[in-house]
Amino acid sequence: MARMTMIEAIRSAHDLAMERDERVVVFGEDVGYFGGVFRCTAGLQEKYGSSRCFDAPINESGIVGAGIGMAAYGLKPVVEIQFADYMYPAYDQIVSEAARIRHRSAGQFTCQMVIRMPTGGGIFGGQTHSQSPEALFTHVSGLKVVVPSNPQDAKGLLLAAIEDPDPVIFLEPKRLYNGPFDGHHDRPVVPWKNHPLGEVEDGPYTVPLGKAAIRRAGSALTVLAYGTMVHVAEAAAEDASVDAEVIDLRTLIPYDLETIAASVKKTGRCVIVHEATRTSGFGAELSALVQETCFYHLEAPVVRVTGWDTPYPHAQEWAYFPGPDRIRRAFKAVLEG
Amino acid sequence: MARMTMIEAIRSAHDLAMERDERVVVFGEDVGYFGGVFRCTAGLQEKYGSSRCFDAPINESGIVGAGIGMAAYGLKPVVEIQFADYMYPAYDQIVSEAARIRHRSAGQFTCQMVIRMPTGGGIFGGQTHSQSPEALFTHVSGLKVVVPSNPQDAKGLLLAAIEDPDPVIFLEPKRLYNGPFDGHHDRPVVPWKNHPLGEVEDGPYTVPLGKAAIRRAGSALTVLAYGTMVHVAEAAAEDASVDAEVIDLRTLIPYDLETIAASVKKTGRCVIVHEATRTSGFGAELSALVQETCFYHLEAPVVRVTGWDTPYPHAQEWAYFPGPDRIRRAFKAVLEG
Amino acid sequence: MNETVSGPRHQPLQLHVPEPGVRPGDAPDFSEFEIPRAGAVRRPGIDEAPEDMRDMAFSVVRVLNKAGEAVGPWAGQLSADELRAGLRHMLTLRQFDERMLRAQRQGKTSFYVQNLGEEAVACAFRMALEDGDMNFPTYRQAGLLIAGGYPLTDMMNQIFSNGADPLKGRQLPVMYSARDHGFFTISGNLGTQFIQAVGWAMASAIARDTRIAAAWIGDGSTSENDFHAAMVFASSYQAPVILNIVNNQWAISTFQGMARGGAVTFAARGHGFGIPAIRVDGNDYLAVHAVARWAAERARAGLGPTLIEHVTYRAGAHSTSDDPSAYRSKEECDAWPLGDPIDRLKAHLVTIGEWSEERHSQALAEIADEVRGAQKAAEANGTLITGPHPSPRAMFDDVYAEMPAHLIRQRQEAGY
Amino acid sequence: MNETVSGPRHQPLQLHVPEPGVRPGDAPDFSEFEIPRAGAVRRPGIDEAPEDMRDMAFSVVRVLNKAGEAVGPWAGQLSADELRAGLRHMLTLRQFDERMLRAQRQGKTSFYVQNLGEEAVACAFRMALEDGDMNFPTYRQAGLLIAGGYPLTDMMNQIFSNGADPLKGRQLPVMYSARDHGFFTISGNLGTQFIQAVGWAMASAIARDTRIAAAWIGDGSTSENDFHAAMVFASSYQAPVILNIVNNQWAISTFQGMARGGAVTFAARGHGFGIPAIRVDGNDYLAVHAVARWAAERARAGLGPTLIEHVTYRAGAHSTSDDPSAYRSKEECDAWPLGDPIDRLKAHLVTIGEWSEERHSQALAEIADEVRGAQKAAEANGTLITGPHPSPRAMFDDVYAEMPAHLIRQRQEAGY
Ligand SMILES: Cc1ncc(C[n+]2csc(CCOP(=O)(O)OP(=O)(O)O)c2C)c(N)n1
Ligand SMILES: Cc1ncc(C[n+]2csc(CCOP(=O)(O)OP(=O)(O)O)c2C)c(N)n1
Ligand SMILES: [Mg+2]
Ligand SMILES: [Mg+2]
Repeated sequence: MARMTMIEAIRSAHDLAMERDERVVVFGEDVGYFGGVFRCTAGLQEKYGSSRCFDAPINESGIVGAGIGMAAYGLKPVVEIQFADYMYPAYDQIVSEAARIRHRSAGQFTCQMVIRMPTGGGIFGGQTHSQSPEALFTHVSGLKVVVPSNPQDAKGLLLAAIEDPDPVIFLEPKRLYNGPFDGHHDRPVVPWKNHPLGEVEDGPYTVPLGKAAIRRAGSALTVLAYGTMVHVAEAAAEDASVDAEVIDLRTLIPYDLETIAASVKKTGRCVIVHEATRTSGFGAELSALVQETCFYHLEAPVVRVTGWDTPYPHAQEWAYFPGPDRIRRAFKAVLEG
Repeated sequence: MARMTMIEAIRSAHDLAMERDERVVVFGEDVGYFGGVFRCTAGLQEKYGSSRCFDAPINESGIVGAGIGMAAYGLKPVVEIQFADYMYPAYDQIVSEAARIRHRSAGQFTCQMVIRMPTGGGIFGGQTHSQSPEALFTHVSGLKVVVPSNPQDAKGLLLAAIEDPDPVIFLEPKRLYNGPFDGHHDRPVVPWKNHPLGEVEDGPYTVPLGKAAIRRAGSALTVLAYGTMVHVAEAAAEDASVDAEVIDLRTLIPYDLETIAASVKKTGRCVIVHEATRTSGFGAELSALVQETCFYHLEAPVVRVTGWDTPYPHAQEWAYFPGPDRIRRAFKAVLEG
Repeated sequence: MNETVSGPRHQPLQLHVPEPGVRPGDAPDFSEFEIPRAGAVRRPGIDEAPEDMRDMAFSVVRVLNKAGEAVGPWAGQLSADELRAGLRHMLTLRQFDERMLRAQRQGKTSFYVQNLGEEAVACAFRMALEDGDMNFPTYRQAGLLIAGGYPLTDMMNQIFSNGADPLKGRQLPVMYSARDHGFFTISGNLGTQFIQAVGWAMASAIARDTRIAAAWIGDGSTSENDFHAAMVFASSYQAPVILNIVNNQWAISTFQGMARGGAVTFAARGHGFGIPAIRVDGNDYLAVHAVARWAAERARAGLGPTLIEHVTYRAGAHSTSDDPSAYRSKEECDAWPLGDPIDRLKAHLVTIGEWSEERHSQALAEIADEVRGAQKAAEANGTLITGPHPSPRAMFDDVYAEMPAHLIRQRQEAGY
Repeated sequence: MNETVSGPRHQPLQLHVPEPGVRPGDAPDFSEFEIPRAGAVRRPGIDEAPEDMRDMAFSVVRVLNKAGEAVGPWAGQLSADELRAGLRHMLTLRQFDERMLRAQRQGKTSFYVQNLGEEAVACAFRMALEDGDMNFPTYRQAGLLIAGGYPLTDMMNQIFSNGADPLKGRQLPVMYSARDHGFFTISGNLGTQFIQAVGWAMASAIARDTRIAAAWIGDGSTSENDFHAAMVFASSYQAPVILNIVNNQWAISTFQGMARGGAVTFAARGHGFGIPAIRVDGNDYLAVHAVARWAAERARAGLGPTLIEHVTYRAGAHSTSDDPSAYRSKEECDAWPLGDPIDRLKAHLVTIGEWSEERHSQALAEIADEVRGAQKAAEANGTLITGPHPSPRAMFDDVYAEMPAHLIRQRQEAGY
């Protein structure tokens, strides 16, 4: 076991995957010599050589498209999009190609590839370094979508993603890279080394895709969250002394409906939290699923706490970010509902 | 008044808009000399010259990106993406640019542009001529999203879209181009000339964006639908003799929550129908909105009838298409619910 | 327009919109199309510096002259047997097209795309590849399959979306996939395959393999952005890939000038990337084969990518959904100066004494039998109109390697 | 790898990954960088055929020689007053950068991007445009604003996201927008603006206006696909646009060779599109201005687009989030053979007797006052750390021209 940041956990997953399988190749903008703008791939080029870990031209469509070709050949590419906000140029390759190749070729060709990208705000990154585009992936059949919330999961989920035979979108909440940020932006930064999930197994292990984790057991209401919002929801529950059950989805597709439904049936109340804009966010799907599966157990309307339907602003970042206060208000609403 | 197909109605809207405002320019692949693969722009180049209506290189990002530049200049581009399935290469320009320019420039630059694209299946088009990607637009703040279901609306909505100061995604259900297809694919094709909404006003008029229409009044349950599915839902109601209220949303963003909520509060039951894949489809947002606003009026879970979470198949088209039978089953479920 | 602030010093600007000189009703005119004599274009060494062979992008490699002789430095690579095989491939493809067009008109399927006039491109190219190499084709390279020995019946099973369709009814007709025949699953989205081919070739280099990739794209589709991605990656990583542009003069209703713009040729696109570029007479089986082999040798020798512009003509409609009489002169096809690829190869074989009218008639009859037989076999598995089709159950398979719970629920909801 | 089917005939392939020769710890080396003498490159007529001026993409237009003289066919277009104004713009930009870097370190804002070493490019270019022309810039063309007379205080208001920020606190620092100064709203997404500029220029032509557009992109960002879109559209519609590539040798940690690949220069990209391409010494104010004016004349005369590669060096870090010592030699900047743009213009003015050390010191002091004054004025409106900021209410405005019901509800939910 070792104390790690999420960056170190991600790096360790790369390292172990590359070590045991020479088909794993890693590339992206500034990923090679420099090791990535967030340093998630630092040291890999030196260790595995520049044909296993290398820089790419600034062309996201090319990065994913080339990755698809490599996967069709039989390699296992793990590519980095520098920020999720820059995935749009690659969207055609992801949606029309990576997601469909197995199906349209009836399994002749497959696309075992991981597409990593840092997501989310809270770093004064403005509208093009803060986005959470997960819902643009969850709507696309053929993709898996993963969002870790801590170093222990990040490593295990990434190793599982690399071994997964299908394309996996791996969204890394960049606000969590160095500590379990809980939305209290006015308090000192907490490092991972003080958090139990900052304790990471040394060797390879996997956290299975499709299984949620209950981060905080409770009976008054259920919170469905992922990534940064897991910590914010936990903080809100503490702050408000509400007996909330906080579920960390970990994988959005496939989603763990069993865990979700069991909790909501138990509590009868549900708050969904995400940082992405509200309309047609993944919260909408969760809300629909919850009312489809738990209708007769619900005591109050399911409430969504989300980013607003605006671009992510620079100066007004904390008015945009769904912080503990807004979640507390939602708790109140569903409890009174 | 004249009897028109939806194609003719769309062409007429272009024609009138170009006639009265020389800033309206129309371009896209095969749109100029030939008049578009669905002939929606036929005759415009001849009438207005090739600097008002012209062919474009096969580059959807270029088409939208150039349109954005033209709109920034002060023109009002109306561009065609040949099939909605081919909008992905333009997605970055749509999401990161068209949708954001007004906001990020604080109104200095705007993007008055219409992006038209044929959507939906039922024409044996296989996975790349059948998609309904509306939810990929409804998640993006800054865009308006319109889906007409008949010639009368198509003309009025398109004229409203061209006059709208913001970028409008105009989705044309291609299965409706020539007749009000109701999902009974085994019956003869009905032409628009036999349908009341195939009667179209001659001159310019607008159908306001953001207002739904009640196509069929009823009190037993509410159906929320748009595009082709409006007709399918109507047919299902007839077939099943269910007193369904069928709401044609017409505009997805901004959505007409007033009309939706009033109906669901009245009926207490709601079925949502769309052709797009289910997970994170626009139906999820509608379901979430309905339960948020009508929770205490709902007698049964909101049910979604949608395309499956698979690519749109070729041979199995009618097993994929949410036809009247599947909707009837949903009626049964919400009525018994 | 009120925003205009035209200074008096300047003339008003005007939009230039490329237009073909010839539209329906006009007389066809290829007088500006410069065609060198067969044999006139030099053959650079495969290791010549890209800068030194820029000239190759502005001419046309041709081997067969009007007299039916193979001449010049690109001639002499194929035996008579190989040439006869090539002729047979092209004849088969043409008959295959004819039959499938008819089948589509008869409602046996929904859609078809023919290869008329372009048969030499894919058929000859295929013979320059080795087993294990991978093509990333468009919908107009069926010749790769036919020349590669892929069963006609399987192609037709796919076209009919029948019970034996290798793609289980999922794909539009002609969107084949044949991994074991070096044929990547065709996408409906233009251009995406071009960069994928580069990625595959990079993978081969990473794996220290010897296999190469071939990418395919139409003239119109070179405009797509992924063409650029492919050029950038191929150039930077010196990937062992052959980048083929099939310039058949038309992209549905849009003439090639719209995509080519101010450039003299499509091949010239290579120059901005330091990628050797070469134009070839796409209706000349021998020329296509020789150029393909040259490019394959470059790739395999670690000398990186080559861009090939195949100059040909789309003699038929774009697809069964298209009627070209609405946008181009009906006579244009006959006026096309590079002739018909089948006629030209046939004439050559006759000229060198390796073929005759009798053998040709006999071959035609044999091929007709073969294609008819294949169709009969395919129809026994069903057609789109009659069925049987693959079960709707198959629609839920292969979305993922393992079906997730939500898809299982949906499949059950669908009743399968 | 088990899939490998390497034939014995071929050598295994190997991936080529472009790498700079020089990394931290290595001695800088620009010996392969060919620089012609100032004045050596010809000046084609603006209507020369693109095919005839391909040579312009493989050299570097330079005007200022080592002795500080302006020489050759591109010299002699600017008066001493204009040159002094140019020097002042560059000095202002440099001082502006210094102050804003310091402000960022002091926490007054979150982020900054400087222009160090590249001042001549945007400053000189701007002076070749006319009012009404439109730039589509990246984050590294602040010189366009400064040379265009945009108020420094407004730039700083934006950088501080304060109560007077013209962009209402929405945008990352330096992502300016200044419509009235011919400066399009900067996007964080690389490359998108390149095709938008072409569209704007097409619009000007459609409207029979006389205004032209200028597009800007970095060397690394030429790899982005929208670079291609811009080239295709500019070429096909002969749009009145100047396409500027600022080759400052680096894209964050990645050297220009990764984007350039096998091509000799970025300017060569133009050749595949028939777009005249020209390379210019980006650290030579006079050369940049002369080339810009030449290209602007071409555009305004209806002769279509020009591609310009500005050869310069990013002397500072990529941004305040970056530390270049991790990936490039610290000495590289000093070894850069094209020198410093400010020093060179200053030397020229001194050489021609139009400037002196005293005047220079005085100018520096005046500019320091001006920039300091601007900062004081801006800080009076607030900084990111202290506020006041634009109200969160402003975040809901301008998403649409008119706020739709769902956004009004959200704004109320947010409490504004
Ligand atoms: C991304 C995308 N945009 C548009 C289309 C529609 N489309 C199909 S074929 C075609 C023309 C292609 O022309 P070209 O590349 O010259 O190939 P050819 O058909 O001549 O072989 C178009 C526009 C598409 N399939 N995909
Ligand atoms: C679409 C997109 N991909 C990646 C990035 C991240 N990024 C920002 S600047 C940069 C380097 C750009 O280099 P270059 O084009 O040479 O411009 P320079 O910074 O040197 O002026 C990168 C990769 C981005 N902003 N947008
Ligand atoms: Mg073509
Ligand atoms: Mg750079």
